[in-house]
Amino acid sequence: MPNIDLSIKLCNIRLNNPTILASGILGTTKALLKRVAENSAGAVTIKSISVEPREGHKNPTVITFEAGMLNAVGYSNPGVEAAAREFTDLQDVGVPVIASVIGTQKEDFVRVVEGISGLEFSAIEIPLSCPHTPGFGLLAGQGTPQATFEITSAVRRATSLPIFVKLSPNITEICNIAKAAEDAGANAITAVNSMGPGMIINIEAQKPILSFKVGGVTGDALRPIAVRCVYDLYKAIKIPIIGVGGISTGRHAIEMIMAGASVVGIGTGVYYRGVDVFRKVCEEMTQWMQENGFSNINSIVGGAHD
Amino acid sequence: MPNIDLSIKLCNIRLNNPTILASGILGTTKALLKRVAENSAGAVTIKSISVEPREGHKNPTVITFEAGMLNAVGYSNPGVEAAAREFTDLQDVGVPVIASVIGTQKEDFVRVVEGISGLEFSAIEIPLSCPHTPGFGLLAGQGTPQATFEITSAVRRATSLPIFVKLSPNITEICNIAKAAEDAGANAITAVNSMGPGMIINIEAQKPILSFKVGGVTGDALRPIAVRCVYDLYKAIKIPIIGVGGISTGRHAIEMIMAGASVVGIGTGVYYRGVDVFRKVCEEMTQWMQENGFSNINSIVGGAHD
Amino acid sequence: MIEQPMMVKICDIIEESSTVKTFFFESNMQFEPGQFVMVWIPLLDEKPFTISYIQNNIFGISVLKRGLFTNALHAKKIGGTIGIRGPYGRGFSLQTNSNLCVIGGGIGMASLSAVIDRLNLTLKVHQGNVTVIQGTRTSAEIIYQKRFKNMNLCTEDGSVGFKGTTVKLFGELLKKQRFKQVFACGPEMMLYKVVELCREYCIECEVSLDRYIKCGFGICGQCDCSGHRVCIDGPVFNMEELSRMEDFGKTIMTKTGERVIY
Amino acid sequence: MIEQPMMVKICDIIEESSTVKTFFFESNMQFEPGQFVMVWIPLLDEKPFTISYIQNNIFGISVLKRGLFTNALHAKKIGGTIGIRGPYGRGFSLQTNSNLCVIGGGIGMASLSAVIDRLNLTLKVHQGNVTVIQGTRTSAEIIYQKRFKNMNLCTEDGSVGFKGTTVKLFGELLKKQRFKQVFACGPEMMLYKVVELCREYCIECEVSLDRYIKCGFGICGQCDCSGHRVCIDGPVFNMEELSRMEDFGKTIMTKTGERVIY
Ligand SMILES: Cc1cc2nc3c(=O)[nH]c(=O)nc-3n(C[C@H](O)[C@H](O)[C@H](O)COP(=O)(O)OP(=O)(O)OC[C@H]3O[C@@H](n4cnc5c(N)ncnc54)[C@H](O)[C@@H]3O)c2cc1C
Ligand SMILES: Cc1cc2nc3c(=O)[nH]c(=O)nc-3n(C[C@H](O)[C@H](O)[C@H](O)COP(=O)(O)OP(=O)(O)OC[C@H]3O[C@@H](n4cnc5c(N)ncnc54)[C@H](O)[C@@H]3O)c2cc1C
Ligand SMILES: Cc1cc2nc3c(=O)[nH]c(=O)nc-3n(C[C@H](O)[C@H](O)[C@H](O)COP(=O)(O)O)c2cc1C
Ligand SMILES: Cc1cc2nc3c(=O)[nH]c(=O)nc-3n(C[C@H](O)[C@H](O)[C@H](O)COP(=O)(O)O)c2cc1C
Ligand code: FES
Ligand code: FES
Repeated sequence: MPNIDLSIKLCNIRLNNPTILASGILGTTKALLKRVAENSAGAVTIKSISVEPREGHKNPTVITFEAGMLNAVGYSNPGVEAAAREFTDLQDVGVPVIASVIGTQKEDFVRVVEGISGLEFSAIEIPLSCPHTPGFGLLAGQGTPQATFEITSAVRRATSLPIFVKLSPNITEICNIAKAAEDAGANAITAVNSMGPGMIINIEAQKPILSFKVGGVTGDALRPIAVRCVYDLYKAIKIPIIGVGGISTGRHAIEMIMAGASVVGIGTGVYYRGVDVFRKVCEEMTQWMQENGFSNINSIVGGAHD
Repeated sequence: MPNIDLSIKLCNIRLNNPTILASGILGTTKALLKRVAENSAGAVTIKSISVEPREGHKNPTVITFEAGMLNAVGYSNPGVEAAAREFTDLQDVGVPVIASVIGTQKEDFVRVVEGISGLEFSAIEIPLSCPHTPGFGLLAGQGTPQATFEITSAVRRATSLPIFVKLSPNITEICNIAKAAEDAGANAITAVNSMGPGMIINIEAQKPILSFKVGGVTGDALRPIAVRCVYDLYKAIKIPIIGVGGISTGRHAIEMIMAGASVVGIGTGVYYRGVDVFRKVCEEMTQWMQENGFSNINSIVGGAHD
Repeated sequence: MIEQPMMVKICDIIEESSTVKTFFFESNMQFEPGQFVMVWIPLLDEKPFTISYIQNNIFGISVLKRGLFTNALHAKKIGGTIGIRGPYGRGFSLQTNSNLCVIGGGIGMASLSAVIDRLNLTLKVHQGNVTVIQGTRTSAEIIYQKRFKNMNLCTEDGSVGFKGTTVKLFGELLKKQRFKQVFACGPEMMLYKVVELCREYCIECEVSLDRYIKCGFGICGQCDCSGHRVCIDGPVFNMEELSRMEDFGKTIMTKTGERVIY
Repeated sequence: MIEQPMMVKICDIIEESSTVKTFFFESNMQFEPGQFVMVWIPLLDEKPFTISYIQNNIFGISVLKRGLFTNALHAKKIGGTIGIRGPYGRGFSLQTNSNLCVIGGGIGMASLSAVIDRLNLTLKVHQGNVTVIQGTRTSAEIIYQKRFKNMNLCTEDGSVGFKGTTVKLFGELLKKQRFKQVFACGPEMMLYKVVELCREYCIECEVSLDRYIKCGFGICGQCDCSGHRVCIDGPVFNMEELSRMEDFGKTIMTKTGERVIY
């Protein structure tokens, strides 16, 4: 039995294992981040923070279906000032903490980055790809190569932390956008955000269930799309990829890593398998690597490419 | 108990019920179309036909996963001449038969339409939206408003049959493309084709499973996306919509119809529930309508809109 | 568990007090005392309510009229429909062979009423008895008067029963009676003091917490209380868990997700 | 059922004849005689093969070397891996208490071998016996010589056994013996004639058909035979079904999906 090493370096951040809590799942408080870290996540991402507090969409904001989940939370968050109070002394969390920063224009991104600059975040993630929040992401035209370049450049000037740019699976030209981010100084690409949007209608009520009517699709339904995006990105860019979308087992994680991801993000998996999904995924990865004669996780990154 | 009427008129074609066999599923021979009709489909669509015979991609061409199906058949078909021999005396089928016509350029569409013009097809469907066949659909740039307008116009001049233009769920500007089709004289929109493409990797083989590596995602994973597309289209266009994507139960069909579809297409549902999925869906729709006090299927079309 | 809202018909409505109504509906869901459902009014909102009546296939939720959503619920008539998904959460762990005390403050009583039913049912068979304390501001707010005999009532204005808070009355009772376990629901400061008293008297205690609920199944993080998700890890927590929850009795979480010290 | 190819290790290989090898692998799949698997060689192709050996957790497929894919398979060594998904299709419906005849032409014998095993096993217990006819062009092509004793061999060149076709030999046997049921697999013209003979002699008959297989689970329509999908409705069909299949014995379907009359 080879000795299994799951640890990995992502933009010079050392992770015990390649599982990361995706943004928007449980990342509202430091206490929850800590709990996720105690359940073996290699790193954690906070829920996205904007300049001003936001109540988000009305409920229902999250709903499940046979093949995954639909959500339109609408970026509810307490705003950068309150967030700066919440996320102090982040070394208590025990693993690297990634800040997720959103804005309706590039100046907002910068203001949030500056507002949290005194804290101990290990990296800044900027999602330019939410499919269901007016003023942000796709609904604000942030998912073009041009906008991506501009926002990333602005954030680049505002911080020396590693920058992860998070992309949408909807966009056919995902590789061009990733290249624009790379050119602007991004250190990694997070692929992908939720897909769609989609809609689920309650036929007795004759109404869409989500209050915002549509929401982003995540979970199992998203996985093949996310894997394809990562596979394409791996050929197109040089910076590492954080593969996100439908991962809830060790096999899923290995699939994503073979497609080209250096690490994986897990969101909906917390619903499928509980907060300890991170531990389960790591155990399953370890066992698979043992059975298949791999000792180092780095050696399988991009393994599915010719 | 109200007396339930599932019959519906689509572009002046009378259907006993609103379920249609989607293109590419079982539609290779007249005998199979007949079998599907005997299993209560309201209409059937043949597998897409090109000018020349095509072998399609190598196997594996179709694969299932937790949330649906991935396929890259690659438009295998015997070409228009052989198809014209296969699909004679279509009244034997017992329900309206829709021809699906593909081409790498608009002249090809016209040649196929002309090649089958003597036969008894009830309508011509033109999919401009396949995500996994080089030379066709999205990979040939057919999914733009401009190309859609041109191809549809050309087909319009070549036939007096109703034209259904089949769109991709990938495209953010689906409504613009539908309007282009409408302007060019399309009589209905088929929404949607398969999504993505996606990729599934076998981690022991360290290779994508499909020989073409990527394939279109269908089934449960696609349903919320397809429902949202149809919901948006219903507001944007006046011509009727054939709602396709992830339908395998009566509830799914009613959801799609409430989103705005006049009729529904079923593909992957044949895998989930067998060839008699059409009968099952009709029975389930009838029962639901009875329990919820509806007598006429037309009265619920678009019912989820404000 | 029902993951997407299921539309159910309101088959009966009881006016429990001037401000509380119970809405009954039929369903073949399975509920444990203390679990809640998400109630959906299409186009309006979706909010959490504890199941207050568990009777074969008929269930009830008791709703205090206080804002937009509960006003809309109160306007519903028999035959009207609401959407229900759930059940969610971890309910009370009932020990049915001891002397027990149930303490409800305000609408918190709704979360406890299914517990009392279950205890009354099983206490007939087993040893033990149950003491119920219900506290409100005034007599008009008292609920379940016909449903539960011999409740120990208290009102802040003294209009009925003991004049004072549930905590004060509980303190009085503690001087005379020994309880094995306490179940409580109500304003968090009340719960905090009940837990303090229980700790002092070495009594087991479980309380049902209240946080702003969005998803209901543990994904969005909106209902955090010191790393515990009220919707799925709770809403019921025991004393051991509460002792590790710094936020208990000290903070609330607003709708934006801000943790505010009160 | 395994829906995505599972990589299995080849744990043994037998050379059955000059052109046929059997590849064994371990798996906890469940197979019925007559069912097939889709065998995947990554980056190459995926093709259908009937399970020819069913032994607890060890299974075999017997492969005739004839083209690109089967050549690649024949090049595999013990320890090599292939992908397997399935089992697919409807197998033979075995009656185990009668006089039965099994007729294999060429590699069609592979589809029947698991049937013979099963019959031999159960015929020991029940009444009845089984007659096996295997036909090839020449003696070097005969397979399973050690596996099945007392086969009725026939070769077109007469190099061993009866000189002539399986159909001719079957016709001879019919003059002396009465069979309750016949199982056959081989070239479709052979099957057609076997079915004709069975109809004449009022014998039940099931045959396993061969069509180009793509998906294997009834969705793509590539394997059609008169509205019947060979992959899921078959590959085994009975006489009553065959009587309604106009394409049986008359057409093949090419890889492009063209139905060609031969
Ligand atoms: C687990 C749980 C069980 C509950 N059970 C009951 C019950 O059985 N009966 C009952 O009357 N009430 C119950 N509540 C409280 C109930 O959800 C709120 O009273 C209701 O949501 C108020 O909505 P509104 O629009 O009428 O008032 P609003 O004006 O919107 O709000 C009034 C107050 O209600 C609370 N509230 C509002 N929205 C939510 C929400 N989404 N989640 C939690 N609290 C909210 C807040 O404290 C707010 O300040 C329960 C709450 C929780 C967390
Ligand atoms: C249900 C079923 C069970 C079979 N079981 C066996 C078996 O146990 N042993 C065995 O040796 N062979 C079996 N075959 C046939 C086997 O699949 C082909 O011999 C094999 O696919 C040939 O591939 P190739 O690349 O070597 O040859 P090619 O040169 O590609 O083709 C040679 C011939 O093989 C057939 N063939 C090719 N591809 C397919 C396909 N995808 N599906 C069906 N037929 C195909 C065609 O008749 C073709 O003309 C079975 C076929 C079917 C339909
Ligand atoms: C309830 C919910 C809330 C989310 N909120 C955010 C968010 O605030 N910021 C963000 O970048 N992504 C957000 N996402 C997207 C996830 O981070 C992730 O990219 C997506 O869910 C796909 O991964 P999964 O299939 O593992 O969930 C959210 C997803 C869900 C399900
Ligand atoms: C195996 C397979 C083959 C398909 N081939 C075609 C095709 O030839 N032409 C076409 O327009 N659509 C084709 N499609 C798309 C379907 O017609 C349909 O739009 C899609 O599958 C979504 O519906 P579903 O979820 O009900 O399957 C194919 C789908 C599948 C699964
Ligand atoms: S309400 Fe979403 S985690 Fe509890
Ligand atoms: S091979 Fe696809 S239907 Fe039979």
